[in-house]
Amino acid sequence: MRLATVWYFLAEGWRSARRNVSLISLGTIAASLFVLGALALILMNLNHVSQLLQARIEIRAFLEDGLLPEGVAAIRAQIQATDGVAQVTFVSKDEGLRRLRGQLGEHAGILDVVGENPLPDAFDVRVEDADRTAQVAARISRIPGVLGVNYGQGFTEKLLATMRLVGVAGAVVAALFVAAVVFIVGNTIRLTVISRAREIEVMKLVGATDWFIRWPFLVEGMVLGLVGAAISGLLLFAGYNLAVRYITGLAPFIPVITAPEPVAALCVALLLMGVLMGAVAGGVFVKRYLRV
Amino acid sequence: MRLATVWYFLAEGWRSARRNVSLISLGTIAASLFVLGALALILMNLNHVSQLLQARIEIRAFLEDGLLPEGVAAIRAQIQATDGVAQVTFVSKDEGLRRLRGQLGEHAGILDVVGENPLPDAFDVRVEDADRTAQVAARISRIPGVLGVNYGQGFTEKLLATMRLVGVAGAVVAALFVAAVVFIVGNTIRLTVISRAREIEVMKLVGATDWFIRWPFLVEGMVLGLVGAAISGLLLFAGYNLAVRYITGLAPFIPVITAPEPVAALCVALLLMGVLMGAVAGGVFVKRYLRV
Amino acid sequence: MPRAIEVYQVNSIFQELREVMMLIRLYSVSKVYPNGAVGLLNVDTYIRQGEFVFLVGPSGAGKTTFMNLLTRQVLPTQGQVIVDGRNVVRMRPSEVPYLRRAVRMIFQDYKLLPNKTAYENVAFALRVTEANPRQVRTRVMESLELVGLACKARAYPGELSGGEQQRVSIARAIVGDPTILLADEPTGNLDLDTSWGIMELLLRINKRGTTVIMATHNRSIVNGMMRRVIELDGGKIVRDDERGAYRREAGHGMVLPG
Amino acid sequence: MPRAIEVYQVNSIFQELREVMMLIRLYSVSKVYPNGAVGLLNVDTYIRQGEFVFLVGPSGAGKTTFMNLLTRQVLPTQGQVIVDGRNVVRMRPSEVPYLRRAVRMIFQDYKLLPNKTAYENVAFALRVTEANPRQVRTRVMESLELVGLACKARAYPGELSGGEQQRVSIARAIVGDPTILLADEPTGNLDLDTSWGIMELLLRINKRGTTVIMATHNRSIVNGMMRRVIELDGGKIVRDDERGAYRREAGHGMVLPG
Ligand SMILES: Nc1ncnc2c1ncn2[C@@H]1O[C@H](COP(=O)(O)OP(=O)(O)OP(=O)(O)O)[C@@H](O)[C@H]1O
Ligand SMILES: Nc1ncnc2c1ncn2[C@@H]1O[C@H](COP(=O)(O)OP(=O)(O)OP(=O)(O)O)[C@@H](O)[C@H]1O
Ligand SMILES: [Mg+2]
Ligand SMILES: [Mg+2]
Repeated sequence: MRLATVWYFLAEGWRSARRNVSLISLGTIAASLFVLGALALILMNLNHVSQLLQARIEIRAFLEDGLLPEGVAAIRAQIQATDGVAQVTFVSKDEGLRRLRGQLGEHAGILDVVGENPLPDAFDVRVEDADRTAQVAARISRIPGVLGVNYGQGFTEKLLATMRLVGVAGAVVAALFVAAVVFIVGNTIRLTVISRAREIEVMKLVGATDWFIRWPFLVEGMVLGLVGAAISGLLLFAGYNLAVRYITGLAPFIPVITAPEPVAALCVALLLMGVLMGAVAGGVFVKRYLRV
Repeated sequence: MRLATVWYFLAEGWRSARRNVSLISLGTIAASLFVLGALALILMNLNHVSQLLQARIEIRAFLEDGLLPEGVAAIRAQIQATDGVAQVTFVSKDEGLRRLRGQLGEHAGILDVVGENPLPDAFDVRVEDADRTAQVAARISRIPGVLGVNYGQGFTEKLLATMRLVGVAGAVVAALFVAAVVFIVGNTIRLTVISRAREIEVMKLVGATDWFIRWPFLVEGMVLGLVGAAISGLLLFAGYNLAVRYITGLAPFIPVITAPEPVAALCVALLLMGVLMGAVAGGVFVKRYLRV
Repeated sequence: MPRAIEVYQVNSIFQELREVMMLIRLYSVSKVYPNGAVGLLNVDTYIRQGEFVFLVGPSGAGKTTFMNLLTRQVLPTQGQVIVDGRNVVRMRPSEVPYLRRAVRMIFQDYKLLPNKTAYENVAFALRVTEANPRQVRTRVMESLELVGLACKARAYPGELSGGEQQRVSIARAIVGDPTILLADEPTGNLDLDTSWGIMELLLRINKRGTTVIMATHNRSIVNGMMRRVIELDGGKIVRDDERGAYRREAGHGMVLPG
Repeated sequence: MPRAIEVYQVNSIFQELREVMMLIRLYSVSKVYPNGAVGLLNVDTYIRQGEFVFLVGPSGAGKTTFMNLLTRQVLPTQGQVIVDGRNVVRMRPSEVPYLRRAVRMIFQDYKLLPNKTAYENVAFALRVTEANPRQVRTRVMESLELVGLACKARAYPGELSGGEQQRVSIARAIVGDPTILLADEPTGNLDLDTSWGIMELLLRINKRGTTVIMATHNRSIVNGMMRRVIELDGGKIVRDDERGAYRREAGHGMVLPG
């Protein structure tokens, strides 16, 4: 291929990307990718919250009364050695009572009635994988010197099920949206190609090879995809920062992603997706109109 | 307008709605409305959960010890009369202890240490508007004979803030999506109109009035909107029922909307929206190409 | 001298009558396109009810521009255009469709609707007038018959030869019995026999009262008919003969090259 | 008789040589369109390298179909078409662009790209061949000059008169120095002077070795040139004169109606 021809393709693609019809596709691409990006941000934040919540799931292992410090250390070592355990923290009986008092709130008065601290010493165990909590808890409960374990059985299971559900639903919805966006963007570009079917026909009659016709469309598609993705990326970035500020003002306890990296990564992904979609649409859909 | 002309408009609109270009728009409309409907279903369910959660927010009013049954009844009447109170239930000290035992789980042992039930009698108060919980609680606490109130202060506030945030975010996202869908569908129909700009021009040159040209487009737009909405509605309905079955299987404790009415209402709304969008797009966008 | 005054008055009345009789009147009309190309330059002319006028001149002389002004496809940059008593320039947009129903045009590039068959293309011109649907069928088929295309009624424009498309365009223009018929090179893609058939048709329509203006490059047709000839060149009227030939002189400079 | 055998052999060699010399060869070609319309019916003919052939016949006779077969715009329903040694019917799709660069066509409906200027339209025909970009400019302007449209180089097709568009189409067809030039009614929208100018141009190109096939309804041009005339009617070749006129007889039946 001659350099002049390559240059011609780029110039043609750029020129026709500036046309009316193409600007409409541009808007569609930008809007679609924006919607997709917004969804991705929401899912990313849900995932973030879910991970934080999972990280908070702990097993409390109560120890038998009257153990020597060496015995406690031995148990700690054994727990630590259990498969799936991430972190072990000692909670003395006094610390445990203070926490229980906090949990009981208004009812804390009943603890005063009890003369002596009824709670045993304990270990707080954080697991590597929240899904395996029950399994790890069972193993720990079998260690000699461990009185029993508590990991908020019912609640943990519910939380995990909900998390899993949110994950599955998010993935399904995201897949649906990606499909819808690809479909819509593809359709839009197809329409612009149809509106130029006569042009393509004439080009073929004048002796243009298929690739000679396709390249400018490909360039155009990529330009449109890139610019559309850039627009949606900018809007998303600005919109997300606004939203974060709003949320942290209204409900500071909700953990949102404030680090710029994941959002930037999303924007880059959108850019790539835009260019790819544009290229594929420009390259593929034109093909149908080349049989003249 | 002659009847024959009306018939011609309908026939023309229907005929050209079956063309290739229009089928592409149809797909876009169906995909867009499907996405929109899916989002609406998600938001509706979030709202459902939020309302259920809000309904569970209760104030517990502890009573002074040793009140006579008449005194208890008087307090109940006073609480009942308080502005914003929806329902009042008596919780005896025994009932309270049983519930506390349930809450404490593994720690319940400490209650055995306590010889006598340390809890007072109480009323469970359900409020009409969860947002006013704090206010109602304050009023109740001022009633003579009430020892104190408890409504999980920190937690309720957090829950409410989160709910409010989800509501606002849902509304914003929904508005964005509706705008995007209207934009995308509008664009698609605009493209089909552009692809027929030459046709419109010829029609004008042959003496057609603007309305004579616009009516078939309007009919076409409405047909496309209706069929597209119907397709998306069917998919949504089927998809939602599948999802409900999946969710109730996996996490039965999550309250999803299972009644068919709200879903049916959504489908009807989608249909109306599709027809409206089609009509507006067919009627409005053609106008731009009528200046010949 | 009272008599002289009378003659003057009679003359003026005749003048007025002639003005009224004139179906088309152009008052120093110019059309300069946005890119600077000259379509028409200061053209002043009239065409009477029932006339048959040939518009001749080299390629790019302004013949199509002249016709497009009469149907308000373009607006003049200067001057006024009166068609059948209506000022085309000052007309409200809502009146334009009615103008175009009275002034039908056979377009140089046919301008057929690609998604309608030959029949539907012709019928469309009747449908826009909300004509009696029972008459539509007979009138359309009659019209297609007249241009010899009844057998191609169900073919789409893409399935017709150049000349056949041109004849569909002719059928569409004559189907509504227009007041004025503008024929822009209506025989450009037709053979001699078919061309003469079309000319007979146009003459018949003209006899029924329709004013016909025909732009053409066909020498033998213009010379054979001896009607009014308006010759344009560079947007100006360079000749207007009541009974003219394609060229002022007979010698047509047919130099055989090579 | 050994001599008779020799003559026979020589004849057969001549026959073969003639076959080889033939640039275009149609072997009992028929084209019936899907809707049943007959384009060509059992046509058997040849055209030699460097010939200048007129294709005449009434509207719908099959002239455009004949040309479209040579550039593979349509495929025959029967028979074989050989162009410059290549079988057009059996050709791979990837070879078609190269065929169309060697066989250029002036389309009856011009087929210009609406979003490109006159210059760009002509240049496009060179660009597809990846011609030297430095030569493109000179060659395109030269070509536009030849059809008298250098001044309209920057106008879009929508801004050109019918005849001007036709000339852009001519310029585009001749710019690449094709082996074969198919001119479908190239003077349909041109006045006599311009038409003769175009004929001179086609003759000059023909002299340089390009085979020219021209479909036309223009009697005076065909009669003035006295070249080979192939007459089609209803898809069949009804006449093939080496040095023919538009009609076999001189009388052209010019009946003035009305
Ligand atoms: N839309 C337009 N924009 C710019 N210039 C135009 C436009 N239409 C016509 N012209 C120019 O105006 C001049 C007159 O054009 P017109 O179409 O009236 O010529 P014509 O007499 O019909 O020629 P032909 O016989 O070739 O059809 C030409 O030079 C043409 O280039
Ligand atoms: N794509 C098509 N589909 C169906 N029928 C067609 C198609 N193209 C041409 N025809 C028919 O084939 C016949 C020959 O057409 P063709 O275009 O070859 O005629 P032509 O000699 O070029 O006529 P003209 O002088 O009017 O251009 C006509 O009857 C026409 O209706
Ligand atoms: Mg013209
Ligand atoms: Mg033809």
